[in-house]
Amino acid sequence: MEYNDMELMICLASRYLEDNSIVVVGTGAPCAAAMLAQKMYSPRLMIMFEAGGIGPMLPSMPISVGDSRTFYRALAASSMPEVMETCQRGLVDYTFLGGAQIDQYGNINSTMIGDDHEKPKVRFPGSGGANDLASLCWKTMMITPQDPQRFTEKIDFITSPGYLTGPGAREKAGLPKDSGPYKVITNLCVIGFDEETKRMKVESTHPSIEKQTIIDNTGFELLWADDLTISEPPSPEELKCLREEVDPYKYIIGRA
Amino acid sequence: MEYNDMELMICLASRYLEDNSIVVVGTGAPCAAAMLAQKMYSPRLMIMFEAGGIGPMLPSMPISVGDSRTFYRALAASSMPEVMETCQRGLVDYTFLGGAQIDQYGNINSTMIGDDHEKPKVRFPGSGGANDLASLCWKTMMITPQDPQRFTEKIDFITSPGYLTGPGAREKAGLPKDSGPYKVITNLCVIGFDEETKRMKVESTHPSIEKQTIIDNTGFELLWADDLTISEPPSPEELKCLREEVDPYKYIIGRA
Amino acid sequence: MENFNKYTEERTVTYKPTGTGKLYTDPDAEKAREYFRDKKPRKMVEKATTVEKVVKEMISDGDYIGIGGFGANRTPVAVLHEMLRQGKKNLGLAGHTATHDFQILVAGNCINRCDAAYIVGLEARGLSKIARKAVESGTVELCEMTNASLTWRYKAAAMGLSFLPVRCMLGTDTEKFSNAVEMECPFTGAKYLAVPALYPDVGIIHVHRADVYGNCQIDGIMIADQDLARAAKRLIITTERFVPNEYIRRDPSKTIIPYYLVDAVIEVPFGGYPGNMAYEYFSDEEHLKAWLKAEKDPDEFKEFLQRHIYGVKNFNEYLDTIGGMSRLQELRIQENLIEK
Amino acid sequence: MENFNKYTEERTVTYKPTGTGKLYTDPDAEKAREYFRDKKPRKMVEKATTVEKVVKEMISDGDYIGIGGFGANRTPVAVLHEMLRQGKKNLGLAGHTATHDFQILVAGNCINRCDAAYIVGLEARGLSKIARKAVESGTVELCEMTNASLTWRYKAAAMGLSFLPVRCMLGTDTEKFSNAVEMECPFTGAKYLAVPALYPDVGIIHVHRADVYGNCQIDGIMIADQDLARAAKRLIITTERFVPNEYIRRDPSKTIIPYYLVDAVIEVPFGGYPGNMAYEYFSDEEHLKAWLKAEKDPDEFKEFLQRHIYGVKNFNEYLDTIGGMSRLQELRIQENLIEK
Repeated sequence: MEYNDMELMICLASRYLEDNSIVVVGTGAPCAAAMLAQKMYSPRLMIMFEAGGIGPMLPSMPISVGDSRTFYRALAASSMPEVMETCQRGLVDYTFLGGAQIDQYGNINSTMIGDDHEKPKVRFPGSGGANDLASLCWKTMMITPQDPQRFTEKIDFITSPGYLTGPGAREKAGLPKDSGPYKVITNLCVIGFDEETKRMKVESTHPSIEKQTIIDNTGFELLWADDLTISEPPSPEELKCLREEVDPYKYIIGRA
Repeated sequence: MEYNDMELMICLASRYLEDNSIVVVGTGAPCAAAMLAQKMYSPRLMIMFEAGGIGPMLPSMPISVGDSRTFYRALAASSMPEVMETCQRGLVDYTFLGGAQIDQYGNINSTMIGDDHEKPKVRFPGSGGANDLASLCWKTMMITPQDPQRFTEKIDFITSPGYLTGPGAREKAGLPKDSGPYKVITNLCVIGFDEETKRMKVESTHPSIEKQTIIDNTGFELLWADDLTISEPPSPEELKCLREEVDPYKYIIGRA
Repeated sequence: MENFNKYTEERTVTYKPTGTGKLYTDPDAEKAREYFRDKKPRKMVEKATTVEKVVKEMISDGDYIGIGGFGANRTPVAVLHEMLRQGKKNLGLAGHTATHDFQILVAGNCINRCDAAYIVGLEARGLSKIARKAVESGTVELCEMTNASLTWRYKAAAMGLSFLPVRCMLGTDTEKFSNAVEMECPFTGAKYLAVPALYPDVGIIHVHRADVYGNCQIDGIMIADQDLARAAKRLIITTERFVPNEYIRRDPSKTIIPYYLVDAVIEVPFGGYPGNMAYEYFSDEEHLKAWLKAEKDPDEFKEFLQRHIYGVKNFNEYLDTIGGMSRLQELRIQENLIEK
Repeated sequence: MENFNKYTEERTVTYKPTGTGKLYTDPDAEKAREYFRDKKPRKMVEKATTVEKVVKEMISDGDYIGIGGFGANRTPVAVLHEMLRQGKKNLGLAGHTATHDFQILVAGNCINRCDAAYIVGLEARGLSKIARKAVESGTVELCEMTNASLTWRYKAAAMGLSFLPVRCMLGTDTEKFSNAVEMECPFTGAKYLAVPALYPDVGIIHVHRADVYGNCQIDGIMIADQDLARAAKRLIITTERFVPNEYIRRDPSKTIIPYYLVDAVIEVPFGGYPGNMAYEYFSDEEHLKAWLKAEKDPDEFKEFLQRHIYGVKNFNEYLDTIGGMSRLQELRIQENLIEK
């Protein structure tokens, strides 16, 4: 069955969200992955939104993490501090982020391009809740297309913390122990983080993607898992569910 | 018209609660004073209870500051931190306290008698919210019978702060500026606090009470206002309202 | 544009532990995070159980407990009684206006330490003789506290922190016998008292409605329960009645305690008796008066406890000893201000 | 009994102001207390007024404002439009997921500084060209922030404090360009970031229901409005509809903003349009798209603003320009998931 990059990334991401875990998501691909997970594997995956929605029965893809869909028939309609404090208290397993640049330690830039904060070359929205979620949830995942500008040795601005400068750096900075980046899911491969060096390590390459293509699309040196595998492509069931139930209007999967 | 000490104290106290101010009260005499003020002079006096009740239409005297009467047809049924933070933010004008001992600076003991905290001679309930209210509300008032054991040079335990050791001591301790004891209403007189020394200063003596009686019933030296007056006794209207509407079952006024 | 940054340079400040009171629980937010990660049930599974079972399995001798409600208002009495029957010992207690709850635990000789904001009294009802004796004899060790400090200590924990700055207790003996530390504001230099986060081993809360997963609604004031529910390592809920999950989802803004905070939930009708349960039943002032009276004579009190607690199997049987549904209906009528 | 007090001796610690960002508002809790004492209306009097009047009298050039809701959800749009018409200048803004609100204020050239958690974007809808340009050109100065930090800065103010410790921003460039200070816990020694309390000069919140005194109800999520309402020195409420005071008293647990926090209240039906108002109407995605499109051409955008904001007298006239009740009814149907 044919699929596009976005469909592939969403399907792969959804498989990491095990049943009965708690995930804070934003709009777009992360929300689609969480909805797909809920429908396919993890019926009791608990979805939270940073503006206060907790455990909704999502009738459709939210446009905003604060819109009324995010608490439609929800378990609780709370507040931003309630959700952020639940993260800070250590109850949230996963979060999903995106960004304009990412480095080998999983640090993410969603603030600006350039070297002058007062007059940036390009301004992006900034952290929003991204820095908070990357700081406070246990495991941070990313869904992002991969190219050398995006996967770069030095990002222009660390908006949200990955492993910062490497092993021990998060703890030294005062961030919660044992938290940090978990998986990066791109259009080329699935990347984890090496336990010792905290650097990106490719775990599986997508079907028909060459190792060299991944190297060419990365601005820093990648590690490779000893047991490097081929990513399991989306199943017909996953695609059917994604296309017919999760995103019937192709808001997200139409973007690829 | 005849009246007892409790009726006198409640009527005098009620007159200090001007309309449209906010007061946090406990059960007993303070609550009666606030209810009387509301019915007689200050229809929009805003009564709060530390467990969360805000602006109730009190159907009767509450037994507990957390019972359901404290938020009967209230403006808000909130929480303890909500009320305490409203005090800390500086929105609450008055509070009323009681206690076992009080010194010339208005420091109050409601914790223990004795000098060994581990084995007190007599244990009382402790602060409850008293210390918080005395620290955070603008003006603290007390309703208390007066005798030399109660009005004492050195109290066994400072549960709630008055002016501590005198001028500037509250500020030095870190307590909010310009807050502190305001009036002490006893069965003998109404006492204010001298602006310069922060010591108790008698402002008015109750009808037929001799100055010497007050001195004999106080364990420290009192200051006396230059314009010392005679307290205005309860009016027939006040007594009627107190007896018929505020406390018809004589829960409080029957105690005197 | 004005810049309100007063301090732009690094500076050293002093932290002064001015309170000599003990810290009965670990305020470490990292350790709490680990506990919550590993032990808090994320599974939305049915958690309905019995009071007997939950007291046996979830409360151990020596635990530090936090009790919901406010003394004799929305108090989880059924669990407290069962703790007596099972003879729980050496418990620590967060005593924010602990009135009838404190009295019950002292009657069972269950506690040996307490963060004491308000104890031994029953508000307008008077003082408990046995509670006073327990404190005056040193049987129960105290760390002095205030209602606000204690609620903010829960709040610190609920926020996932190890402390919060507060402006009460300062300058008093309450501070001296507390476990607080004097510090200053990084921005203004103002003096603050830091209070340590309070993560109780067990929280016990009585609510109006819950589903079997533990999603809870409370009517009226919350007191400190929104924070206690979040601070507690293990959380036991008793509820006046179970409702379907669908009922919870109908008005999600009413959910004050979501299921993932809850370890066990038990339906206990009239579970706040003899306390007041807002909109349900008023406190039984006669029974509370009988308690205080019985305390005055050790033999009579023993008999009283036997009749109402030790001699009955469970909370429903306790309700029988006080007059059953007839009495409860009177309290319901009283709560709802219905003229008879 | 174990004592978890790690530090029993006085000790010195270091406060490090690691953020170079400005502090646009005074975090001083003492000054806020004085303001609240002297200027906050305790009187429960009728506060109904008009948008024109309130913008004229309560918002001054240079003020720092906090906007309720979440970008294009429950946003007080009527007040924002009027600020443009009255040509307010040099305002500061608390930008926690500021989307359509930020876009409006930039369109009117009203702001020159911002605590920026999320700006220039409209979430899934894309980025605003004019908003980007305002930031990239330096017209709007930024202090970097995060959504959680900003909500906790409101909370610090709501609690009557001058700071709160938090665990986010640490170690990043977001911290470096923030106004935070590194410090440590008095009990555990753990590293924290202190964020300064944020007391905005003006808070503006749109709610579902209010009485004329300003007692307010909000349905669904609160976002940060429970804290913004308490933190703001002056508070302007717009409400979908007025209700009698008796309605508020019927369910006091619904009152999220009590009257004594409120300085003015105005009935503005559909006042959150073109944003989403939970249970009332969905966001008008077509109109928001038209905004973004119009921004691409300066002349077209000028015309667009003239048609919808500058050329109309008030919010009701604005609603006429977008299709009036017919369009609003469509959005209501959409919000309530009614199949046509």
